[in-house]
Amino acid sequence: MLAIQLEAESFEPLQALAEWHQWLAAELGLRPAAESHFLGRVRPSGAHDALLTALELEHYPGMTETCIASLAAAAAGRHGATAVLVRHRIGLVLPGDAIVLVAVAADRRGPAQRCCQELLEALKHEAPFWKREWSQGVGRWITGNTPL
Amino acid sequence: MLAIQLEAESFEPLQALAEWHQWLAAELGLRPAAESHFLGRVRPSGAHDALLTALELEHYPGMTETCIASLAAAAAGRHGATAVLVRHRIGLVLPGDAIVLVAVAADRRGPAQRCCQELLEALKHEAPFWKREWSQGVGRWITGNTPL
Amino acid sequence: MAVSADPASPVQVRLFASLREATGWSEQLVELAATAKGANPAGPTPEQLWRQLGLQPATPPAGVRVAINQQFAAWDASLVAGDELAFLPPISGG
Amino acid sequence: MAVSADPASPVQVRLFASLREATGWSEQLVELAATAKGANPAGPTPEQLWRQLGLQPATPPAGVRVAINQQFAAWDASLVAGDELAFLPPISGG
Repeated sequence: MLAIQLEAESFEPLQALAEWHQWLAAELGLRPAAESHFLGRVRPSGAHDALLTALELEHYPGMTETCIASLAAAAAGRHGATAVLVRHRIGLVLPGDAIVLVAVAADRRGPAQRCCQELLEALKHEAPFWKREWSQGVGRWITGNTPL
Repeated sequence: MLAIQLEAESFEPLQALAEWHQWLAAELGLRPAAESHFLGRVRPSGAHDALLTALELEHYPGMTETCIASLAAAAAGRHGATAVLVRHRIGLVLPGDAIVLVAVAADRRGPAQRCCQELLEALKHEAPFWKREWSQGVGRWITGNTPL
Repeated sequence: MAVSADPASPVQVRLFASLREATGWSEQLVELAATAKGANPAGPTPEQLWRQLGLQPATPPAGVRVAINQQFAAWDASLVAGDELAFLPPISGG
Repeated sequence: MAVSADPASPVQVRLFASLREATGWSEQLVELAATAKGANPAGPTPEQLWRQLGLQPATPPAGVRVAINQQFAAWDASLVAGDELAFLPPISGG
Protein backbone atom coordinates (compact mmCIF):
# COMPACT_ATOMS: atom_id res chain seq x y z
CA MET A 1 0.00 0.00 0.00
CA LEU A 2 1.66 3.15 -1.23
CA ALA A 3 0.85 6.75 -0.44
CA ILE A 4 3.13 9.00 -2.48
CA GLN A 5 2.72 12.73 -2.71
CA LEU A 6 4.77 15.67 -3.94
CA GLU A 7 4.09 18.81 -1.97
CA ALA A 8 4.32 22.18 -3.70
CA GLU A 9 3.69 24.02 -0.43
CA SER A 10 4.94 23.70 3.12
CA PHE A 11 3.40 20.65 4.82
CA GLU A 12 3.08 19.58 8.44
CA PRO A 13 4.68 16.14 8.81
CA LEU A 14 2.67 15.09 11.86
CA GLN A 15 -0.52 16.02 10.04
CA ALA A 16 0.62 13.88 7.11
CA LEU A 17 1.28 10.97 9.49
CA ALA A 18 -2.12 11.44 11.13
CA GLU A 19 -3.87 11.25 7.74
CA TRP A 20 -1.82 8.19 6.85
CA HIS A 21 -2.75 6.51 10.16
CA GLN A 22 -6.43 7.12 9.49
CA TRP A 23 -6.12 5.72 6.00
CA LEU A 24 -4.20 2.66 7.22
CA ALA A 25 -6.72 1.98 9.96
CA ALA A 26 -9.56 2.20 7.44
CA GLU A 27 -7.81 0.00 4.88
CA LEU A 28 -6.27 -2.59 7.19
CA GLY A 29 -8.80 -2.67 10.00
CA LEU A 30 -5.93 -2.78 12.50
CA ARG A 31 -2.90 -0.72 13.27
CA PRO A 32 0.44 -2.19 12.19
CA ALA A 33 2.75 -3.42 14.94
CA ALA A 34 5.79 -1.42 13.79
CA GLU A 35 6.33 1.93 12.14
CA SER A 36 9.56 3.62 11.22
CA HIS A 37 9.54 7.27 10.15
CA PHE A 38 12.17 9.57 8.76
CA LEU A 39 11.71 13.31 8.61
CA GLY A 40 14.19 15.62 6.88
CA ARG A 41 14.19 19.39 7.16
CA VAL A 42 16.13 22.09 5.37
CA ARG A 43 19.26 23.12 7.26
CA PRO A 44 19.82 26.78 8.10
CA SER A 45 23.09 26.88 6.18
CA GLY A 46 24.26 25.42 2.90
CA ALA A 47 27.21 23.49 1.58
CA HIS A 48 29.61 26.40 2.05
CA ASP A 49 28.27 27.41 5.47
CA ALA A 50 26.51 30.45 4.04
CA LEU A 51 23.10 31.13 5.58
CA LEU A 52 20.41 29.79 3.27
CA THR A 53 17.53 31.90 2.08
CA ALA A 54 15.84 28.84 0.67
CA LEU A 55 16.45 25.47 -0.89
CA GLU A 56 14.88 25.01 -4.31
CA LEU A 57 13.79 21.57 -5.42
CA GLU A 58 13.36 20.93 -9.12
CA HIS A 59 11.81 17.68 -10.27
CA TYR A 60 10.74 15.93 -13.49
CA PRO A 61 6.94 16.04 -13.44
CA GLY A 62 5.59 12.59 -14.14
CA MET A 63 8.86 10.72 -13.95
CA THR A 64 9.58 11.75 -10.35
CA GLU A 65 6.22 10.48 -9.05
CA THR A 66 6.48 7.23 -11.02
CA CYS A 67 10.02 6.73 -9.91
CA ILE A 68 9.21 7.24 -6.21
CA ALA A 69 6.29 4.84 -6.48
CA SER A 70 8.44 2.20 -8.09
CA LEU A 71 11.27 2.64 -5.53
CA ALA A 72 8.73 2.45 -2.70
CA ALA A 73 7.08 -0.67 -4.12
CA ALA A 74 10.44 -2.34 -4.61
CA ALA A 75 11.62 -1.53 -1.06
CA ALA A 76 8.30 -2.63 0.46
CA GLY A 77 8.44 -5.88 -1.50
CA ARG A 78 12.04 -6.59 -0.54
CA HIS A 79 11.33 -6.11 3.16
CA GLY A 80 7.78 -7.36 3.31
CA ALA A 81 6.51 -3.99 4.53
CA THR A 82 2.76 -3.42 4.75
CA ALA A 83 2.56 0.23 3.76
CA VAL A 84 4.78 3.10 2.72
CA LEU A 85 4.21 6.83 2.89
CA VAL A 86 6.37 9.36 1.03
CA ARG A 87 5.84 13.09 1.07
CA HIS A 88 8.47 15.12 -0.73
CA ARG A 89 8.61 18.87 -1.21
CA ILE A 90 9.17 20.54 -4.55
CA GLY A 91 9.71 24.23 -5.21
CA LEU A 92 11.18 26.70 -2.74
CA VAL A 93 11.60 25.25 0.75
CA LEU A 94 12.54 27.47 3.68
CA PRO A 95 15.13 26.57 6.33
CA GLY A 96 13.52 24.47 9.05
CA ASP A 97 10.72 23.33 6.75
CA ALA A 98 10.08 19.66 6.13
CA ILE A 99 11.51 18.49 2.82
CA VAL A 100 10.95 14.73 3.00
CA LEU A 101 8.89 12.38 5.10
CA VAL A 102 9.16 8.60 4.72
CA ALA A 103 7.08 6.27 6.86
CA VAL A 104 6.96 2.49 6.71
CA ALA A 105 4.53 0.20 8.48
CA ALA A 106 5.34 -3.46 8.93
CA ASP A 107 4.64 -6.37 11.20
CA ARG A 108 8.07 -6.23 12.82
CA ARG A 109 10.54 -3.51 13.70
CA GLY A 110 13.42 -4.80 11.55
CA PRO A 111 11.59 -4.67 8.22
CA ALA A 112 10.04 -1.29 9.07
CA GLN A 113 13.40 0.25 9.95
CA ARG A 114 15.37 -1.29 7.11
CA CYS A 115 12.76 -0.46 4.50
CA CYS A 116 12.53 3.14 5.70
CA GLN A 117 16.28 3.59 5.66
CA GLU A 118 16.76 1.95 2.28
CA LEU A 119 13.95 3.90 0.65
CA LEU A 120 15.35 7.17 1.93
CA GLU A 121 18.72 6.39 0.33
CA ALA A 122 16.98 5.38 -2.88
CA LEU A 123 15.07 8.67 -2.96
CA LYS A 124 18.31 10.57 -2.48
CA HIS A 125 20.14 8.80 -5.27
CA GLU A 126 17.52 7.50 -7.68
CA ALA A 127 14.55 9.86 -7.72
CA PRO A 128 14.87 12.80 -10.14
CA PHE A 129 15.21 15.76 -7.79
CA TRP A 130 17.71 18.55 -8.02
CA LYS A 131 18.53 20.92 -5.20
CA ARG A 132 19.62 24.49 -5.56
CA GLU A 133 20.76 26.45 -2.53
CA TRP A 134 19.80 30.10 -2.54
CA SER A 135 21.98 32.39 -0.48
CA GLN A 136 22.34 36.16 -0.80
CA GLY A 137 20.50 36.14 -4.11
CA VAL A 138 22.78 33.52 -5.64
CA GLY A 139 21.64 30.01 -6.51
CA ARG A 140 24.06 27.10 -6.48
CA TRP A 141 23.14 23.63 -7.73
CA ILE A 142 24.03 20.82 -5.36
CA THR A 143 25.79 17.93 -7.04
CA GLY A 144 25.61 15.34 -4.31
CA ASN A 145 24.00 14.40 -1.04
CA THR A 146 25.06 15.09 2.52
CA PRO A 147 27.02 12.14 3.89
CA LEU A 148 25.01 9.40 5.54
CA MET B 1 18.46 16.55 25.52
CA LEU B 2 16.38 13.72 26.86
CA ALA B 3 12.62 13.45 27.20
CA ILE B 4 11.76 10.17 28.88
CA GLN B 5 8.32 9.25 30.07
CA LEU B 6 6.53 6.13 31.24
CA GLU B 7 2.86 6.16 30.34
CA ALA B 8 0.37 4.47 32.64
CA GLU B 9 -2.49 5.18 30.25
CA SER B 10 -2.98 4.95 26.49
CA PHE B 11 -1.10 7.75 24.71
CA GLU B 12 -1.33 9.22 21.24
CA PRO B 13 2.12 8.97 19.59
CA LEU B 14 1.62 11.86 17.18
CA GLN B 15 0.54 14.06 20.06
CA ALA B 16 3.70 13.04 21.92
CA LEU B 17 5.78 13.93 18.85
CA ALA B 18 3.99 17.27 18.51
CA GLU B 19 4.79 18.17 22.13
CA TRP B 20 8.39 17.11 21.62
CA HIS B 21 8.65 19.25 18.48
CA GLN B 22 7.40 22.27 20.39
CA TRP B 23 9.83 21.64 23.20
CA LEU B 24 12.74 21.17 20.76
CA ALA B 25 11.88 24.33 18.86
CA ALA B 26 11.74 26.29 22.11
CA GLU B 27 15.00 24.83 23.43
CA LEU B 28 17.03 24.79 20.25
CA GLY B 29 15.62 27.78 18.42
CA LEU B 30 15.65 25.75 15.21
CA ARG B 31 14.27 22.48 14.02
CA PRO B 32 16.79 19.65 13.62
CA ALA B 33 17.64 18.55 10.08
CA ALA B 34 16.93 14.86 10.66
CA GLU B 35 14.52 12.89 12.77
CA SER B 36 14.06 9.16 13.01
CA HIS B 37 11.04 7.74 14.84
CA PHE B 38 10.02 4.27 15.82
CA LEU B 39 6.53 3.41 16.96
CA GLY B 40 5.58 0.00 18.29
CA ARG B 41 2.03 -1.17 18.91
CA VAL B 42 0.60 -4.27 20.56
CA ARG B 43 -0.14 -7.04 18.07
CA PRO B 44 -3.61 -8.56 17.95
CA SER B 45 -2.28 -12.02 18.73
CA GLY B 46 0.37 -13.36 21.05
CA ALA B 47 3.29 -15.72 20.91
CA HIS B 48 1.09 -18.77 20.38
CA ASP B 49 -1.25 -17.10 17.88
CA ALA B 50 -4.03 -16.82 20.44
CA LEU B 51 -6.00 -13.57 20.25
CA LEU B 52 -4.73 -11.20 22.90
CA THR B 53 -7.02 -9.53 25.38
CA ALA B 54 -4.20 -7.29 26.52
CA LEU B 55 -0.47 -7.10 27.01
CA GLU B 56 0.61 -6.30 30.55
CA LEU B 57 3.83 -4.42 31.14
CA GLU B 58 5.47 -4.66 34.52
CA HIS B 59 8.43 -2.44 35.35
CA TYR B 60 10.75 -1.62 38.22
CA PRO B 61 9.68 1.82 39.40
CA GLY B 62 12.71 4.04 39.67
CA MET B 63 15.20 1.70 38.05
CA THR B 64 13.31 1.53 34.76
CA GLU B 65 13.23 5.31 34.31
CA THR B 66 16.88 5.71 35.32
CA CYS B 67 17.89 2.88 33.06
CA ILE B 68 16.07 4.31 30.02
CA ALA B 69 17.61 7.72 30.63
CA SER B 70 21.08 6.24 30.84
CA LEU B 71 20.59 4.09 27.70
CA ALA B 72 19.25 7.14 25.84
CA ALA B 73 22.13 9.35 26.96
CA ALA B 74 24.67 6.71 25.97
CA ALA B 75 23.11 6.17 22.53
CA ALA B 76 22.82 9.92 21.91
CA GLY B 77 26.44 10.41 22.93
CA ARG B 78 27.71 7.57 20.76
CA HIS B 79 25.93 8.91 17.66
CA GLY B 80 26.13 12.62 18.36
CA ALA B 81 22.35 12.95 18.39
CA THR B 82 20.81 16.24 19.47
CA ALA B 83 17.74 14.99 21.30
CA VAL B 84 15.98 11.77 22.22
CA LEU B 85 12.36 11.11 23.10
CA VAL B 86 11.18 7.88 24.71
CA ARG B 87 7.60 7.14 25.70
CA HIS B 88 6.96 3.65 27.00
CA ARG B 89 3.71 2.19 28.25
CA ILE B 90 3.34 0.36 31.52
CA GLY B 91 0.31 -1.50 32.82
CA LEU B 92 -2.34 -3.10 30.63
CA VAL B 93 -1.99 -2.22 26.95
CA LEU B 94 -4.70 -3.12 24.46
CA PRO B 95 -4.04 -4.61 21.00
CA GLY B 96 -3.38 -1.81 18.53
CA ASP B 97 -2.33 0.60 21.25
CA ALA B 98 1.07 2.25 21.19
CA ILE B 99 3.53 0.57 23.54
CA VAL B 100 6.78 2.35 22.69
CA LEU B 101 7.77 5.50 20.85
CA VAL B 102 11.41 6.41 20.27
CA ALA B 103 12.37 9.57 18.40
CA VAL B 104 15.85 10.89 17.73
CA ALA B 105 16.79 14.28 16.32
CA ALA B 106 20.21 14.84 14.82
CA ASP B 107 21.99 16.96 12.28
CA ARG B 108 22.21 14.13 9.74
CA ARG B 109 20.06 11.18 8.78
CA GLY B 110 22.65 8.48 9.57
CA PRO B 111 23.10 9.34 13.25
CA ALA B 112 19.35 9.85 13.72
CA GLN B 113 18.52 6.46 12.21
CA ARG B 114 21.31 4.52 13.86
CA CYS B 115 20.71 6.04 17.28
CA CYS B 116 16.96 5.35 17.07
CA GLN B 117 17.51 1.74 16.04
CA GLU B 118 20.18 1.07 18.63
CA LEU B 119 18.20 2.64 21.45
CA LEU B 120 15.14 0.57 20.58
CA GLU B 121 17.21 -2.62 20.83
CA ALA B 122 18.71 -1.43 24.11
CA LEU B 123 15.22 -0.79 25.53
CA LYS B 124 14.15 -4.26 24.52
CA HIS B 125 17.10 -5.99 26.10
CA GLU B 126 18.39 -3.72 28.85
CA ALA B 127 15.49 -1.79 30.36
CA PRO B 128 13.62 -3.60 33.15
CA PHE B 129 10.26 -4.35 31.55
CA TRP B 130 8.40 -7.63 31.61
CA LYS B 131 5.57 -8.51 29.29
CA ARG B 132 2.68 -10.77 30.11
CA GLU B 133 0.23 -11.75 27.39
CA TRP B 134 -3.36 -12.05 28.53
CA SER B 135 -5.55 -14.33 26.47
CA GLN B 136 -8.81 -15.97 27.52
CA GLY B 137 -8.23 -15.04 31.14
CA VAL B 138 -4.78 -16.64 31.25
CA GLY B 139 -1.59 -14.62 31.60
CA ARG B 140 1.69 -15.89 30.16
CA TRP B 141 5.03 -14.19 30.81
CA ILE B 142 7.08 -13.54 27.70
CA THR B 143 10.69 -14.59 28.05
CA GLY B 144 12.19 -12.95 25.00
CA ASN B 145 11.63 -10.39 22.29
CA THR B 146 10.16 -10.76 18.82
CA PRO B 147 12.94 -11.29 16.30
CA LEU B 148 14.43 -8.17 14.76
CA MET C 1 7.90 -2.65 -30.86
CA ALA C 2 10.95 -2.81 -33.11
CA VAL C 3 9.99 0.30 -35.03
CA SER C 4 12.99 1.97 -36.60
CA ALA C 5 13.11 5.75 -36.26
CA ASP C 6 12.12 7.90 -39.20
CA PRO C 7 15.20 10.16 -39.55
CA ALA C 8 12.90 13.15 -39.82
CA SER C 9 10.82 12.25 -36.76
CA PRO C 10 11.27 14.60 -33.90
CA VAL C 11 12.33 13.55 -30.45
CA GLN C 12 11.36 15.73 -27.50
CA VAL C 13 14.52 16.55 -25.56
CA ARG C 14 14.32 17.85 -22.01
CA LEU C 15 17.01 19.30 -19.78
CA PHE C 16 16.85 19.85 -16.05
CA ALA C 17 18.52 21.90 -13.35
CA SER C 18 22.16 22.81 -14.07
CA LEU C 19 22.02 21.39 -17.61
CA ARG C 20 18.96 23.49 -18.37
CA GLU C 21 20.66 26.57 -17.03
CA ALA C 22 23.93 25.92 -18.87
CA THR C 23 22.17 25.71 -22.23
CA GLY C 24 19.42 28.23 -21.62
CA TRP C 25 16.61 25.92 -22.79
CA SER C 26 14.48 23.32 -21.07
CA GLU C 27 12.91 21.45 -23.97
CA GLN C 28 13.04 21.29 -27.71
CA LEU C 29 11.88 19.09 -30.53
CA VAL C 30 14.95 17.70 -32.25
CA GLU C 31 14.98 16.30 -35.76
CA LEU C 32 17.16 13.26 -35.83
CA ALA C 33 20.13 13.93 -38.12
CA ALA C 34 20.64 11.47 -40.97
CA THR C 35 24.23 10.96 -39.84
CA ALA C 36 23.06 9.90 -36.42
CA LYS C 37 20.70 7.42 -38.01
CA GLY C 38 23.46 6.09 -40.22
CA ALA C 39 25.74 5.34 -37.29
CA ASN C 40 23.19 3.11 -35.61
CA PRO C 41 20.75 1.23 -37.83
CA ALA C 42 18.38 0.67 -34.91
CA GLY C 43 17.95 4.41 -34.36
CA PRO C 44 20.05 7.22 -32.96
CA THR C 45 21.19 7.09 -29.34
CA PRO C 46 21.04 9.61 -26.47
CA GLU C 47 24.80 9.97 -26.78
CA GLN C 48 24.46 10.96 -30.43
CA LEU C 49 21.79 13.50 -29.58
CA TRP C 50 23.94 14.94 -26.81
CA ARG C 51 26.63 15.64 -29.45
CA GLN C 52 24.17 16.75 -32.12
CA LEU C 53 22.80 19.35 -29.68
CA GLY C 54 26.31 20.52 -28.85
CA LEU C 55 25.82 19.91 -25.14
CA GLN C 56 28.94 20.42 -23.02
CA PRO C 57 31.25 18.73 -22.33
CA ALA C 58 31.26 16.81 -25.64
CA THR C 59 31.66 13.52 -23.78
CA PRO C 60 28.72 13.29 -21.36
CA PRO C 61 29.95 13.50 -17.74
CA ALA C 62 29.71 10.34 -15.66
CA GLY C 63 27.10 11.80 -13.28
CA VAL C 64 24.62 12.71 -16.01
CA ARG C 65 21.90 10.14 -16.61
CA VAL C 66 19.46 9.54 -19.43
CA ALA C 67 15.72 8.93 -19.33
CA ILE C 68 13.65 7.83 -22.30
CA ASN C 69 9.92 8.25 -21.90
CA GLN C 70 10.50 8.98 -18.21
CA GLN C 71 12.39 5.77 -17.52
CA PHE C 72 16.11 5.60 -16.85
CA ALA C 73 17.86 4.35 -20.00
CA ALA C 74 21.33 3.68 -21.34
CA TRP C 75 23.38 6.16 -23.31
CA ASP C 76 23.43 3.72 -26.23
CA ALA C 77 19.72 2.95 -26.21
CA SER C 78 17.86 3.37 -29.52
CA LEU C 79 15.48 6.26 -29.85
CA VAL C 80 12.33 6.00 -31.92
CA ALA C 81 9.97 8.62 -33.29
CA GLY C 82 8.03 10.47 -30.62
CA ASP C 83 10.31 9.50 -27.74
CA GLU C 84 10.82 11.89 -24.86
CA LEU C 85 14.53 12.03 -24.07
CA ALA C 86 15.79 13.72 -20.92
CA PHE C 87 19.31 14.42 -19.73
CA LEU C 88 19.43 14.38 -15.94
CA PRO C 89 22.25 16.03 -14.03
CA PRO C 90 23.40 14.34 -10.79
CA ILE C 91 20.42 13.65 -8.58
CA SER C 92 20.18 15.18 -5.11
CA GLY C 93 16.84 14.39 -3.57
CA GLY C 94 15.56 13.44 -0.15
CA MET D 1 32.58 3.17 51.25
CA ALA D 2 34.15 -0.13 52.24
CA VAL D 3 31.61 -0.81 54.94
CA SER D 4 31.32 -4.49 55.75
CA ALA D 5 27.75 -5.73 56.21
CA ASP D 6 26.46 -6.20 59.70
CA PRO D 7 25.27 -9.83 59.61
CA ALA D 8 22.03 -8.74 61.24
CA SER D 9 21.39 -5.86 58.82
CA PRO D 10 18.43 -6.40 56.61
CA VAL D 11 18.59 -6.23 52.82
CA GLN D 12 15.45 -5.36 50.94
CA VAL D 13 14.90 -8.08 48.34
CA ARG D 14 12.54 -7.51 45.41
CA LEU D 15 11.21 -9.94 42.84
CA PHE D 16 9.49 -9.12 39.57
CA ALA D 17 7.19 -10.69 37.01
CA SER D 18 7.49 -14.49 36.75
CA LEU D 19 9.85 -14.71 39.75
CA ARG D 20 7.40 -12.76 41.90
CA GLU D 21 4.60 -15.03 40.82
CA ALA D 22 6.57 -18.24 41.34
CA THR D 23 7.39 -17.31 44.94
CA GLY D 24 4.19 -15.49 45.81
CA TRP D 25 5.97 -12.44 47.26
CA SER D 26 7.28 -9.23 45.73
CA GLU D 27 9.50 -7.84 48.48
CA GLN D 28 10.85 -8.76 51.85
CA LEU D 29 13.46 -7.64 54.32
CA VAL D 30 16.03 -10.38 54.63
CA GLU D 31 18.41 -10.75 57.55
CA LEU D 32 21.78 -11.78 56.23
CA ALA D 33 22.63 -15.22 57.57
CA ALA D 34 25.90 -15.54 59.49
CA THR D 35 26.94 -18.41 57.25
CA ALA D 36 26.58 -16.24 54.18
CA LYS D 37 28.73 -13.60 55.82
CA GLY D 38 31.35 -16.17 56.71
CA ALA D 39 31.68 -17.38 53.15
CA ASN D 40 32.52 -13.91 51.86
CA PRO D 41 34.32 -11.56 54.24
CA ALA D 42 33.33 -8.55 52.12
CA GLY D 43 29.64 -9.25 52.59
CA PRO D 44 27.14 -11.78 51.28
CA THR D 45 26.42 -11.94 47.56
CA PRO D 46 23.18 -11.98 45.56
CA GLU D 47 23.90 -15.60 44.73
CA GLN D 48 24.05 -16.45 48.43
CA LEU D 49 20.77 -14.66 49.07
CA TRP D 50 19.14 -16.46 46.17
CA ARG D 51 20.01 -19.76 47.91
CA GLN D 52 19.19 -18.49 51.41
CA LEU D 53 15.70 -17.53 50.17
CA GLY D 54 15.24 -20.93 48.56
CA LEU D 55 14.54 -19.43 45.14
CA GLN D 56 14.20 -21.96 42.34
CA PRO D 57 16.10 -23.38 40.59
CA ALA D 58 18.87 -23.53 43.20
CA THR D 59 21.43 -22.36 40.63
CA PRO D 60 20.15 -19.04 39.25
CA PRO D 61 19.14 -19.39 35.57
CA ALA D 62 21.32 -17.66 33.02
CA GLY D 63 18.59 -15.20 31.98
CA VAL D 64 17.98 -13.86 35.48
CA ARG D 65 19.84 -10.65 36.30
CA VAL D 66 20.65 -8.88 39.53
CA ALA D 67 20.25 -5.25 40.48
CA ILE D 68 21.65 -3.67 43.61
CA ASN D 69 20.20 -0.29 44.51
CA GLN D 70 18.53 -0.22 41.11
CA GLN D 71 21.74 -0.73 39.14
CA PHE D 72 22.63 -3.93 37.33
CA ALA D 73 25.17 -5.84 39.38
CA ALA D 74 27.09 -9.11 39.37
CA TRP D 75 25.95 -12.27 41.12
CA ASP D 76 29.10 -12.16 43.23
CA ALA D 77 28.87 -8.50 44.21
CA SER D 78 29.05 -7.70 47.92
CA LEU D 79 25.89 -6.57 49.65
CA VAL D 80 25.98 -4.08 52.49
CA ALA D 81 23.42 -3.10 55.07
CA GLY D 82 20.39 -1.32 53.67
CA ASP D 83 20.96 -2.41 50.06
CA GLU D 84 18.00 -3.00 47.80
CA LEU D 85 18.57 -6.24 45.92
CA ALA D 86 16.37 -7.25 43.00
CA PHE D 87 16.24 -10.42 40.98
CA LEU D 88 15.13 -9.64 37.41
CA PRO D 89 13.73 -12.35 35.15
CA PRO D 90 14.56 -12.09 31.42
CA ILE D 91 13.74 -8.60 30.16
CA SER D 92 11.21 -8.10 27.37
CA GLY D 93 10.62 -4.41 26.83
CA GLY D 94 10.10 -2.14 23.85
